[in-house]
Amino acid sequence: MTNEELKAIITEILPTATFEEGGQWLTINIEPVDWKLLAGQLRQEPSLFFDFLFCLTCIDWKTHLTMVYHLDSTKFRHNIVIKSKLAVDNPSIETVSDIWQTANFHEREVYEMFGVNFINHPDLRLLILPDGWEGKRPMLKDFEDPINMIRL
Amino acid sequence: MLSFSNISKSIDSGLRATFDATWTMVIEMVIAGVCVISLFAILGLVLVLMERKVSAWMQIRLGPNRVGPKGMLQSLADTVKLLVKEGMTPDGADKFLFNLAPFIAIIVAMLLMAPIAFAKDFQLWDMNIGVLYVSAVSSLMVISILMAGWASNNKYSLMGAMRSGAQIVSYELSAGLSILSIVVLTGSLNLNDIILSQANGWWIFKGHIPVMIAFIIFIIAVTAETNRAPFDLAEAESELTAGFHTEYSGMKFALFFLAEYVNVFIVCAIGATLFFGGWMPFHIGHWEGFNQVMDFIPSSVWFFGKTFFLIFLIMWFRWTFPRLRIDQLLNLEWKYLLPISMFNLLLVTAMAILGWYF
Amino acid sequence: MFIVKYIKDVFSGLKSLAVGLRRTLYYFTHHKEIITQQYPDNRETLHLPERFKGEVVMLHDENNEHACTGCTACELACPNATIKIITKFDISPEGKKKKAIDKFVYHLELCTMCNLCIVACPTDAIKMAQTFEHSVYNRADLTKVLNKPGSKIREGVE
Amino acid sequence: MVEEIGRTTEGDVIINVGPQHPATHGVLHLLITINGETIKKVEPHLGFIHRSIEKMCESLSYRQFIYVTSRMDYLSSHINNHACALCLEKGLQIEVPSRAQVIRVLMDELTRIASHELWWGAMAMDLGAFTPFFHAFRERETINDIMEETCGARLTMNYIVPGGVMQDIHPNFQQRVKDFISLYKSKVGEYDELVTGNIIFQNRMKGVGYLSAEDAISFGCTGPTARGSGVTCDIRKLYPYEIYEQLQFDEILETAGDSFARYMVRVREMNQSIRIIEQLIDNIPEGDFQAKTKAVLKLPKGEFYQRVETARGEFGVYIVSEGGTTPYRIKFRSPGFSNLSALDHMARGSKLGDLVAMMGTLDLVIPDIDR
Repeated sequence: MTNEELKAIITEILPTATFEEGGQWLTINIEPVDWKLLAGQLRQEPSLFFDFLFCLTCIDWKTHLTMVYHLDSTKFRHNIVIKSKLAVDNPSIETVSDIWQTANFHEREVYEMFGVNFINHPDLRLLILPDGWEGKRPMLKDFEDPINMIRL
Repeated sequence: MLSFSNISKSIDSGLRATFDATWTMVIEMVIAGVCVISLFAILGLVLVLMERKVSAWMQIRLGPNRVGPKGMLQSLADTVKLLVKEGMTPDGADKFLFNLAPFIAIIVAMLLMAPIAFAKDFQLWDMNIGVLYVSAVSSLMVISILMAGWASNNKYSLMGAMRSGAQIVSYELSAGLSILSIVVLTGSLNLNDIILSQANGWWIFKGHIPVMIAFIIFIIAVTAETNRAPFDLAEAESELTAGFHTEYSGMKFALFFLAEYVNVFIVCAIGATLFFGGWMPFHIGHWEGFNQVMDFIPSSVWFFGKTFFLIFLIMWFRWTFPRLRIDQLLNLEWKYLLPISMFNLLLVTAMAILGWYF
Repeated sequence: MFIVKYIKDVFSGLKSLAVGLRRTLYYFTHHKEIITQQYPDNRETLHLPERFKGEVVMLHDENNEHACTGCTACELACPNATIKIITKFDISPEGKKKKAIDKFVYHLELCTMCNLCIVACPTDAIKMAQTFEHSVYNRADLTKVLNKPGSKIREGVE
Repeated sequence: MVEEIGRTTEGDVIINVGPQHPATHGVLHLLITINGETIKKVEPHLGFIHRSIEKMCESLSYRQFIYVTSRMDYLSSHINNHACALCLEKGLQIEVPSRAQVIRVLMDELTRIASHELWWGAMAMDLGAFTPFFHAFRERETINDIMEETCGARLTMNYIVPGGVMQDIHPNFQQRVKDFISLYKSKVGEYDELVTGNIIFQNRMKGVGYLSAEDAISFGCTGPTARGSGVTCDIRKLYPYEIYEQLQFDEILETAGDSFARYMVRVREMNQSIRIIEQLIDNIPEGDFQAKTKAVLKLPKGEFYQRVETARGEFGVYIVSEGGTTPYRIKFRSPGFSNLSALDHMARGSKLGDLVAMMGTLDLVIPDIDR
């Protein structure tokens, strides 16, 4: 499906979504509150059928965090990127681990590395960091570890 | 001629000339005990080295080749290392049972030595129920494993012990049934009688296909009974780290290790006795010249040759096959080996009654 | 038929096992297939390929001269801060001050043999050596000074 | 962990598989709840060798960060490097000479074979057969020797630079690869004899660890893990990079979805890699092995994503650039991390011995999961 068609369908689902083109794939910017609704539609809508979440990550822009979801469809082979801005203090977004089960682990990783709170996540615990980790989230830009981090 | 039976007879008569009957008995028992323990040590050293060489050559490696000529002393070096290692007892373990278990393993292995005929007229105890004794005592082995697994206070150990319990108890059956088929053919439980009945040919040749099937079942069942791969579920390195002896170290571990190898030796000795005629030389019908040449080879060489061939078979299995899963292991026994060996026993019985063997 | 299938199962199973046993017996009896290299004994015959990345060395010719200008390209290229170049100023016979290396410090314990410094070097002063036995008893021994004492830059290298 | 133990019901036992356990091939820690021999739950605990490579890369320049990725999935380190280089070339719009492209693909496929060889041996070892491990290593060593001769290292090659490869291939390269192909072809039959055809092995693998196609996609499984369930996910076919679209090879698909299907996919994939190598080895075009690039690379502002197929599945590099000499944020989408997340789903209800078979067929490389 071409980007234009994708745009049309997604606008229908979520009129507030804004689009960005010029990158590798069509990028859709949304508000965090709309994500759950859009995600369910992206997965279920037969003409979209985005069933493969191949990358889920977060970017720390210091002023805000951006959640980035890369979606692929195993049926139509079209890809889109969803981006959603989160506030720096107490960032939170709905989980999509019930829609794409791979999000379970990826969201746990983002949770411990960036401190993003995934609402309704079934098992939001530390996955990589040791039990009882306290202090800053390691992947944030202002994280400092005087012992283990070596600056060149 | 120098043979084991002549040596033992001359020692016996020498002792009888100097001591009275009771003291002779005591001294002979001590000598026998010392001999068995030293045989243990030698067997441990030889079999470990053999296993390492067999595995190495199958795995296109060289194997131990540094300690001593061609690596002959490697297992001695390992023994020394194990001897000087600290034997730790875990804090939460049942200390008494934990320390007792390896000794039970080794005592069971020692007891099993009694009825084996190592050479012509050379046997520790020529009892009339030799076969029964062997199968009865060998099932005691499971007690030491269960004891070790329970006392270690480790989940892996416990699981290994439980697996091994299920395994040994069920494989006893088909091992017993395949032994029975030879008992049926000879009509005796005495190991010496069984050997003598094979003077005109070994049972594996005399008994046609049914005895061969019995032999295959026997070798599978004893491999399982001695917890050797592909039936090493009690240890199952990749699943249970080391199974029932996870917590053992130093000499206590070495005793388990030794008991395993001695057990392998014993079951192979029994197999050689039952199916390959023990110390009986290889005879072919009426080829008198050939038979005389065969008789010239000492009986102990025949016995150890056959036993080591069977040991090689078991090692060969170990280094070729993957491990079974616990339910497949029990399936194999109850759905395949047991029915086949029962049917086979029926065949052998019919064969024995009708006299359809050489 | 159940019985026929049962017997077939048993025989096909035994056959597959026999095939495996034959393969291991082949290797058991064919010792020429053994591929073990007896490492410390074959040091004389063990030749590593010339591209093998063992450690960074600096090339010196017979006059104890090297080609390092001290441009720190390698230091910048290194991802782990393995290389530290300490420069000094030589006074040339004409009385001109000239920058040259004092010490080319190389931390072997940090090096990942990525070859980026060699690629970055404009004068080919350093290269990878084929050594691989790097164990030492003291950690400080892994920090090496690559330029030999008294060495100086070769004439004509800029 | 303590509250976890409190949550179990009567008769359940929690055992720790790992961090030091022979079957986890590294420092993976699985907290498994079992009842008797039956697994009720598998819970991975990661991070024992988490080096935060993503964070590390933020302070390295674009030339430097490539070598770090070798340390992630060290068995397909070359393919990881390749992905990074492709991503950079996409951003910098560098035209890679065709010679370099062919060399890269050749190396990729050699790496893939080497990785699958190691997996094959380790997999058999997990199931209790020790001998195949050494037989697999015989072939793998040959590849490692080829790598050593051309790239200068056996495992973490760092042979790829943005715009091409670091050095031209060694003069012996073609001959040695051909020797390897003939060696491989003469020995591959042994694999069937020793392992694939073995009745014990087949019983251990068939019907174990079933993963349906829908679940495979939902859990983000890629590579042989998903292809064993019948999901077409070979990036080389779907989103061809380098010269893969000009090559003749098949995407291996098995539909059974069990451990044996995953096993067969990997074994058959090795033959496809051999096929690719055979097509290319005599047709390496003449020319440069490296494009001319600036000494200091500056990626334009923007986001770049590159997907490649490693030996374990889809590997993704996501670079967010602010226009500077270092990346602003790098995300590595590692195949092992997603594949591992399906383990719990697969393992429930099977036996403890099956867990080992499943982990074997997932082909877990722990640094790849932890990053």
